[in-house]
Amino acid sequence: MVGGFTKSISSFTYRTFFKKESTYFTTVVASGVAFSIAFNTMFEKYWDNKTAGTKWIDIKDRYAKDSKLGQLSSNEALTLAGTFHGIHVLASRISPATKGSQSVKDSGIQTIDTKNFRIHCYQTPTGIKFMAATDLLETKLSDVLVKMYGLYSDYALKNPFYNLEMPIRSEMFDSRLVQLVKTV
Amino acid sequence: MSTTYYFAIVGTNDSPLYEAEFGAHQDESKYLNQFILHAALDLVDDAQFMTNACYLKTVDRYNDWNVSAYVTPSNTRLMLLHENKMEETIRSFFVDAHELYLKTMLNPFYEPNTPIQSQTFDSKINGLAKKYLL
Amino acid sequence: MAAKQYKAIGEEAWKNNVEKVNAELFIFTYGSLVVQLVKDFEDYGAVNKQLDKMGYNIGVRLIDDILARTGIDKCADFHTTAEVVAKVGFRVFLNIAPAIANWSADAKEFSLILEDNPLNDFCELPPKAVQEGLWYSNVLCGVIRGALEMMQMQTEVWFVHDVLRGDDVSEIRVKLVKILDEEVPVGDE
Amino acid sequence: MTATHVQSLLKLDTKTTKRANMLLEQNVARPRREKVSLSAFAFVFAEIVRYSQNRVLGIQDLEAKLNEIGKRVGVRVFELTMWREKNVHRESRVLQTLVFLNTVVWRALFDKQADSLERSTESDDEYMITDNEPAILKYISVPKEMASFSPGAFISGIVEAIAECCQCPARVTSHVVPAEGMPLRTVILLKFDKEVMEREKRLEAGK
Repeated sequence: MVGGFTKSISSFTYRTFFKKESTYFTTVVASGVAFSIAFNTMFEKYWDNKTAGTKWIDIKDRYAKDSKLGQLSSNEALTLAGTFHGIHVLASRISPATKGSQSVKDSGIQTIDTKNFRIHCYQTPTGIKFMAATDLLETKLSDVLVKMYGLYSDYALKNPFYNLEMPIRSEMFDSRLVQLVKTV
Repeated sequence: MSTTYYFAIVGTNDSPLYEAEFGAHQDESKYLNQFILHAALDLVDDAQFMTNACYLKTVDRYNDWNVSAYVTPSNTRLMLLHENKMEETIRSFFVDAHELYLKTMLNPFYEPNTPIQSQTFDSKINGLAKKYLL
Repeated sequence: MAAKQYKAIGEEAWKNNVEKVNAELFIFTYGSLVVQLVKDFEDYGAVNKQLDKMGYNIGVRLIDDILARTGIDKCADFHTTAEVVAKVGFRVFLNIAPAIANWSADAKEFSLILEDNPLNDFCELPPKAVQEGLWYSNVLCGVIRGALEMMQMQTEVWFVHDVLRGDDVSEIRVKLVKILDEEVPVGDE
Repeated sequence: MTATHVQSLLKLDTKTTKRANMLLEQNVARPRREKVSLSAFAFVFAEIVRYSQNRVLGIQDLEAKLNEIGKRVGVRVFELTMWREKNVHRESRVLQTLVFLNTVVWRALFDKQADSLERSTESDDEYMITDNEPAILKYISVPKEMASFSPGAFISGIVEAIAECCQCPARVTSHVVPAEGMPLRTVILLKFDKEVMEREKRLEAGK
């Protein structure tokens, strides 16, 4: 009954949505679904554990159209997430909390700020990262990211047609995600 | 009392799932009993569309014998061959027997319409016969 | 966190944060699945394996469901893990809380005593199934194994006793094999 | 012979055991436990679908498999649900059976009535029970290449078994008919056997 540790491919699913100024965003909420979708970017990446570096095998970037945010090409988006993953791992390694305790580790980088916007990250204990980009007024997004985690566990993991590590194709997931973003 | 009863549970495909005799045993009568019950099945079929009650009371007579029937919601027939008329007692017997059948068929491993071979079931049915009939 | 807190977390999540479904529908559906497997595999050993495998597939997914719902973080040690499995995991999904017992001296093995296993309701095993060693609720072993694996614990999980087989209690044994490195490969079986 | 082998595996020729005794003495008038989590059901059901999918060739076979698994559930749910009715009775007429399914069975299984019960406008022997949002299927999204697949085949199995119990055998199929905001709106279509419809006519005439 020992579990099969035979497969080599591991993955982290990154979800990112981008939105611009908060003030702007509230008006966006009022104007409906279509517009708020424009502020979301979503992509997913696959990470191959065996080839020491990270390797993307799939990317999705469905909601980026018309975003006020600068556009990233698929490759650039992958690079962002991959690089982020790298510093995330290293950051948790240099954390003082890591010393002496094997199992309780620092959860890594939670936000990165630029002059104009902020990237938020929530990493689950199982290693999935949920990421979002917002303006600087949004100081704490972890509640929303945890809710996203809930949506992922409902509409991806309980869907028999969803294979782990594959892009999420679920109408319900998409629409619930949009609903969630509207509540921010 | 030397009276005899013959009880059978008949599946939706008309095959017997369970049979038992209560009271004084008369081995030679077994086939006759089966025959009488089987003959009464057609009458049960006719009667059951006229009412939505489970208990159909006495559906047939054969010489001194009465045939009473009770049809469960999933159309399994409980049949009792008896001499004396005692409608309410037999109803109680059937209702309790139905409950035992229900608990048996709730088991995921029990396939509907297959013989019930549980000794526990058998002894409980005999317990009911003692309680109500003998 | 203390054991009491996990009990409270489990109960709170069950009460307020869990959508529910008719228990009997679930029980009959599981029963129908097991019978389907017996018909398909015609071998009780193979059914055990399949149930464990399905459980594993469930476990590697279900762990995220628990974490997302309860906000629990990684467990500091295997004792805490046992508490979380029993008081949060079982409570949140099946509304039961098995007792934890029989710790091994090296603190790497414990048992879950299931006094009340919903999957067993209504079920009586055919004698052949008892003889040939069917563990009717074997799916639970796979679930625990899969879920713990996602938390970097490689375990072996198996049934020791089952009331369906005439034992006085139902007992699941969980044995920690090793702690895995971060970012372990995991996938469907 | 495989069939006999399976039969021997499933044979319940039990000696008197504690377990058997306990089962026959338990009280089933009320459910022993009310609820488990929907997640628990959803995970098991997802595994059932995944497992079935690996053992069949096409969508029809997949639906047939789910139907088969549902049927075993249906027989048990029906007899038990009826036992708990104030007036334990039988249904053997088409309309009453449909209403019973639509109300009592749906409430027992899904805690709500079905959203509608309609007769097909095209043929007399076809009826439709609609559930706008079957809770047990809510996390499923069917991939485009399998668009004709309806996970409700499991529910149609339950319905088919119950129709058969009520002596109204029918071919029961399930169809996803999405509506605004209800991507998994499921229509359970019952097409009753010819004999059933003929019997109905006779019984109507005999009144």
